[in-house]
Amino acid sequence: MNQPLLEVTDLNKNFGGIIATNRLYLSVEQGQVHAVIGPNGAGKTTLISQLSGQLKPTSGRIDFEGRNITGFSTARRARAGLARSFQITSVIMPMTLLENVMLAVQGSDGHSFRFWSSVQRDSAMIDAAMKSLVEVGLDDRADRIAAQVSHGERRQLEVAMALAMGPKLLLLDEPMAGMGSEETARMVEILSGLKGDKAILLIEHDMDAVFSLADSLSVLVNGHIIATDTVEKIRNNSDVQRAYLGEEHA
Amino acid sequence: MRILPKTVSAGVYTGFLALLAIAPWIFSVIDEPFYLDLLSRGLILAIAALSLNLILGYGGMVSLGHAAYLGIGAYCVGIPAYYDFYNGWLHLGLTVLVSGLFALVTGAICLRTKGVYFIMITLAFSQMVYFTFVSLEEYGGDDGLVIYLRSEFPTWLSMESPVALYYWIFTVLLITLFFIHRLVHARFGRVIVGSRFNEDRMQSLGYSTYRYRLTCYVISGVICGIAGMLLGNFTSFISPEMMGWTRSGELIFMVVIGGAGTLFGPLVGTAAFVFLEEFLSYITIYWHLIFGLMLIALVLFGKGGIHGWLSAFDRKEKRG
Amino acid sequence: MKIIPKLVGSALLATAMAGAGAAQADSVKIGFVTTLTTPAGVIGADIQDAVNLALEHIDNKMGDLDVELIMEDDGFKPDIGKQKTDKLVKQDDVDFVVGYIWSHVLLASMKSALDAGKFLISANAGPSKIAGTLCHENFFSTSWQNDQTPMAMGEYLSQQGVKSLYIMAPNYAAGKDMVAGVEKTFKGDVLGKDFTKWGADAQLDFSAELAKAKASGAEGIFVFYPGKAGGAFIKQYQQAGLQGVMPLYTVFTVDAIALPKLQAGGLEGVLGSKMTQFWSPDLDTVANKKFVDGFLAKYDRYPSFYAAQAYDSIMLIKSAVEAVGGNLDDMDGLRAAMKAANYDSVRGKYTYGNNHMPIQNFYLREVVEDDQGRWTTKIVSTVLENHQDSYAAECAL
Amino acid sequence: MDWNLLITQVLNGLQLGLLLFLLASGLTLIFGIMDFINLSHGSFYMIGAYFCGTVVSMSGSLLAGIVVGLVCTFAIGAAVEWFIARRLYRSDHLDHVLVTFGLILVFDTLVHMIWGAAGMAIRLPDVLNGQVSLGTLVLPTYRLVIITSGLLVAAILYIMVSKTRLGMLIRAGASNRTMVEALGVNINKLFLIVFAIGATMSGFAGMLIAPITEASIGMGNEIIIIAFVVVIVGGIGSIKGAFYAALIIGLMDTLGRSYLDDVLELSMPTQYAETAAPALSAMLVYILMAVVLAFRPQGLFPPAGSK
Repeated sequence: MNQPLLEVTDLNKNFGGIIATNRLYLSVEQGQVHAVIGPNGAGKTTLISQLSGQLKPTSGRIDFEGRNITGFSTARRARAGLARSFQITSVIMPMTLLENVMLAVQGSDGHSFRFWSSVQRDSAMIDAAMKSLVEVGLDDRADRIAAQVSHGERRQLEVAMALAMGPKLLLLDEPMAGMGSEETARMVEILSGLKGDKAILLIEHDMDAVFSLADSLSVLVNGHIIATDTVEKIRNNSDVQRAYLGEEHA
Repeated sequence: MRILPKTVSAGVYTGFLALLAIAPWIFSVIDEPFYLDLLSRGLILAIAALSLNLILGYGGMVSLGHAAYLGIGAYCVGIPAYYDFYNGWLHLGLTVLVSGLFALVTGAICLRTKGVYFIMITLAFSQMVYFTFVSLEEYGGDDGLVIYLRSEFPTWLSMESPVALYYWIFTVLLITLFFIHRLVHARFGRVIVGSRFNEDRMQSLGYSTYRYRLTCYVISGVICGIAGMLLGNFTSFISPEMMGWTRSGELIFMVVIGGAGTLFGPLVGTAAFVFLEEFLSYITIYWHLIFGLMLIALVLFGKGGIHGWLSAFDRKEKRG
Repeated sequence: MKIIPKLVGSALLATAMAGAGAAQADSVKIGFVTTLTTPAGVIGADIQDAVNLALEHIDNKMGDLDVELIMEDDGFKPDIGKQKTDKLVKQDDVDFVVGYIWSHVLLASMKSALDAGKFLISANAGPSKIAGTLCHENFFSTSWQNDQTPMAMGEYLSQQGVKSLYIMAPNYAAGKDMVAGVEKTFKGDVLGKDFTKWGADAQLDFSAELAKAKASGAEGIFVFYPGKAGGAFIKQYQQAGLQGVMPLYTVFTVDAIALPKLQAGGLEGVLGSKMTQFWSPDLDTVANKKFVDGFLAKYDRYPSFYAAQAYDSIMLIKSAVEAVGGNLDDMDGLRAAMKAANYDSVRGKYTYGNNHMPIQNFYLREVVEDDQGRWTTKIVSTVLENHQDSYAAECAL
Repeated sequence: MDWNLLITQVLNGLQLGLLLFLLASGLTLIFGIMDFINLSHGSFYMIGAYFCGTVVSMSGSLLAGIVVGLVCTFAIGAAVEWFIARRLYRSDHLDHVLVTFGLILVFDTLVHMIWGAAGMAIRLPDVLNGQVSLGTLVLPTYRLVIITSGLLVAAILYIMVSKTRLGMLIRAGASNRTMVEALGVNINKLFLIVFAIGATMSGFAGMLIAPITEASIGMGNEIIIIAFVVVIVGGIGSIKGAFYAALIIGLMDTLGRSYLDDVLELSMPTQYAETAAPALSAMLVYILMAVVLAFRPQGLFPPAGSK
């Protein structure tokens, strides 16, 4: 069966009278990195939030692995294999990096009504969490409090948490937001290491990063996807250049 | 997050618990049996404060209606006793059942809200319980209910004598401390603490946080109910006045004075509260003035409560 | 409570002092529990003044023994009242525990005092349970049982041929006792009854109830509103224009604490209103004259009935201590002496029933202006003579 | 049905509602704009009554009492904002609860020390002590005074909030604080004024009620919880919400007290109805709040433009 991993059909979202998502169709294939680009206010984060369940769409349908998940709660989608990172860093600040990632591991294995045994002695869980930290290169800072590490490291932590959930699809909302060039390069390196292994829906502003990572691209303008194609073809698409790249490179 | 403090504060707390363990002996040697009463009352309130700390300190759920559970627990002793049922297991079972059920039903509604709305809705429910008991004339209404005999347990568990009752209370306190210590370090506790700081994130990690918070709320209610059951036995009396909203406020102070979200904070805070109440009211009938100023100063200048100050010693020691 | 110095000192001296704790009985220790804080503290202050006056009048002596008085504040809370009682009994080892304005504080505290084998004397609260099933050989009252005063009022209203009545009281146990009391003896129709919210956030605006009362067309209105609610009620009664339309009959509402404030507020509506009580400042006994004159001279105001009861409680203890020649270990002797009530009570001679509640007269009082223009109460007639409460039969003593 | 009685009760409910509004309007602004929970808002209610009562007993003039009372509560409100509240706008609600509870204790005890435990009666001029007849309806004059002044203050507040620059800032602040800050307004001054005006209105409510109930220690603590209920039911930060919610709760409470026992008697024996009615009518406001919170947590009339 050649079914896409994620398939979005005719998605619409209104806030009051404002249309944030407009007849949106999108699909992500297994093992692919699919990027969504678009100008500010195009509705990228609104889209991610609807995919991960924080926002309810006004109408439309979202299928994941052939199952209709439109009515699922955020938590249920996460358990089904959709992991999200946030554009604005959203980690548990007073906890250590390891504790943060352990929470992600714990969330995915679904056994949290355990009241007695200490997680600090749960070596299986610690190992799994450490593995994710290694993947993003944070293993040497595992015991630091999240509030005390750098912004770039917290962005990496976001990715590690998403990874630790053992997801089938990673929803990454501008993972490079607010990063310096060195940090960005580091993140690109981490993400390319994941390529081929996991399906990723990447929302990103940094065009260089997008072009080096993505297999395919969708361009979102005013809540509507105006083009979807391979990276090379999009680069040469005149509509896209006018609508989006033109502005940026003008 | 480190929950059990090491070094200075840990030493202080261990010493504190050890003192509590031998307190009845000390008081009998110096022939001051009244201090045992004061301490018993303090420890009961400490159990209640510990239970509140579980939702308030660890879970970030600020309840202004926690005293309702003290009342419910006490009436679970008083009402059966009114019909001459003195079996302690019955009292205990009833307490767990009723306070758990009440927490489940009200918590299911309260936890749909957040922040100040949560504060107000917990207040609303506790006021409803308060007025219900005021109107239950059969059980004394506003005048309250005298409990003639303590809950009856097998001899080795008897709470008849003041010392036996004290050790009952002390044991429940130790169990509560240990249970909460395990709980917050276990998977369940991690979810609760995580949800306090970032509930959205926890949901996107796959947690149906509502269920965990509700469970935590029920556990807290049951522990506080048990404290109420002990309170009923200790005072031999229960009246609706014990669950007014100002009592819930006092419980919050006990938690915050000591240090919210720390294991021993509520215990120390309660000790400070009961001591101040007794000591200041001895000095002057205007003691509320001093107490009020201390509360204000605590918030404005003394971050982290007593536990916070002790931890400051720990940090100094580490640096030194 | 000097906890720290006492703890440290005690710990050091513990071994040396062991066994030497039993003090010589060269003084009578009286623990007095009342309310000194919260707005109700104004009652406690009146009581405190009366107790101090009583001690002054007896020169701080009972027989050969000095009197040691320890006052405690219950903060209007039953559990604090109990804690203070425990403290008096266990730490101070008092001989008599006295006081208690509020039924719920008394009920919460009685077990502590009585289980420790102390005498407990209520100087105000008189819940039916303590008069009935809960009566105890070591419990005495210098006040009354809740029902009696309103029963006297009901009796008076029936005698006057009042045919219909509107009733208002706070919604708590004593309020209900008062209403039950007046209904026991009032033979006319009760056209309406309102129990209003009581407690920490008591209702003080009675506009809705007064409107109902007015609409009911009753011939009189009977209320029980102790403390500050009383003053508030009377103001609103007057503002609602019920004065002269629907005469006001009260119990425990218009007292010497409320009257000066009502006078300051210019509420003439209360003048001439009727109430029943076991005592009045103008009651003509030697002891009462000494008490009231002494109180007026010392504090420049009339004493309230709370003060009278508190004054009597000291005198009752004195009579008992003197009867046993200062031997405070003679519990039976003390009990018998108190039961005899052989002292000069400000209310005149009374006796004790089997439940140790007074069997006494109840008078009708009227609010008047005295010769110096101060508002006070004056006895009009005796309504009930040597009246015993109706719960005595339930008491097993 | 006794129509005169019903009209009287509705007016009584209106009076209670307007008093609640005077308290709740300040509370909801402080809450909505500064995000500050002020439990001690009721202390101004008490302080206003005591200052007014003192001046009335010295000068004999109610008007003088009210003027002095308003000035004093404004000043004390400003002082509380200046010395305490402004340090806490950025801390969490728990800190607000603790500090303002401490303030309640401080104010209550200070009043106890200055004026004693006994309450203070405020003497009304004879004109206000009488009754007004409207056909067969006879109403206490002073009640009508309370209703009129309450409506008057509500109207002034409405004009101030909807027509003036200060009002514009207040409205903006209630729905979006950062926007006001971005406008370059002296936010500290705005907060000080809002806090002090809120305190003054609370004090005014205390002065209005004191001639009926007399001034007493802790009188504000009894009503402040209900005022909070009003704020929540009406929607935090919403003056309009506070107005409607106050009237709803005032009417509900008064009519509940007068008619609930009759209603209950239809379905249960009289003696149970007599007991249950006061308890239930005391609970009504809390039930209302719980229902509102469960189904419409933002309140019935949330401020326009807030999320």
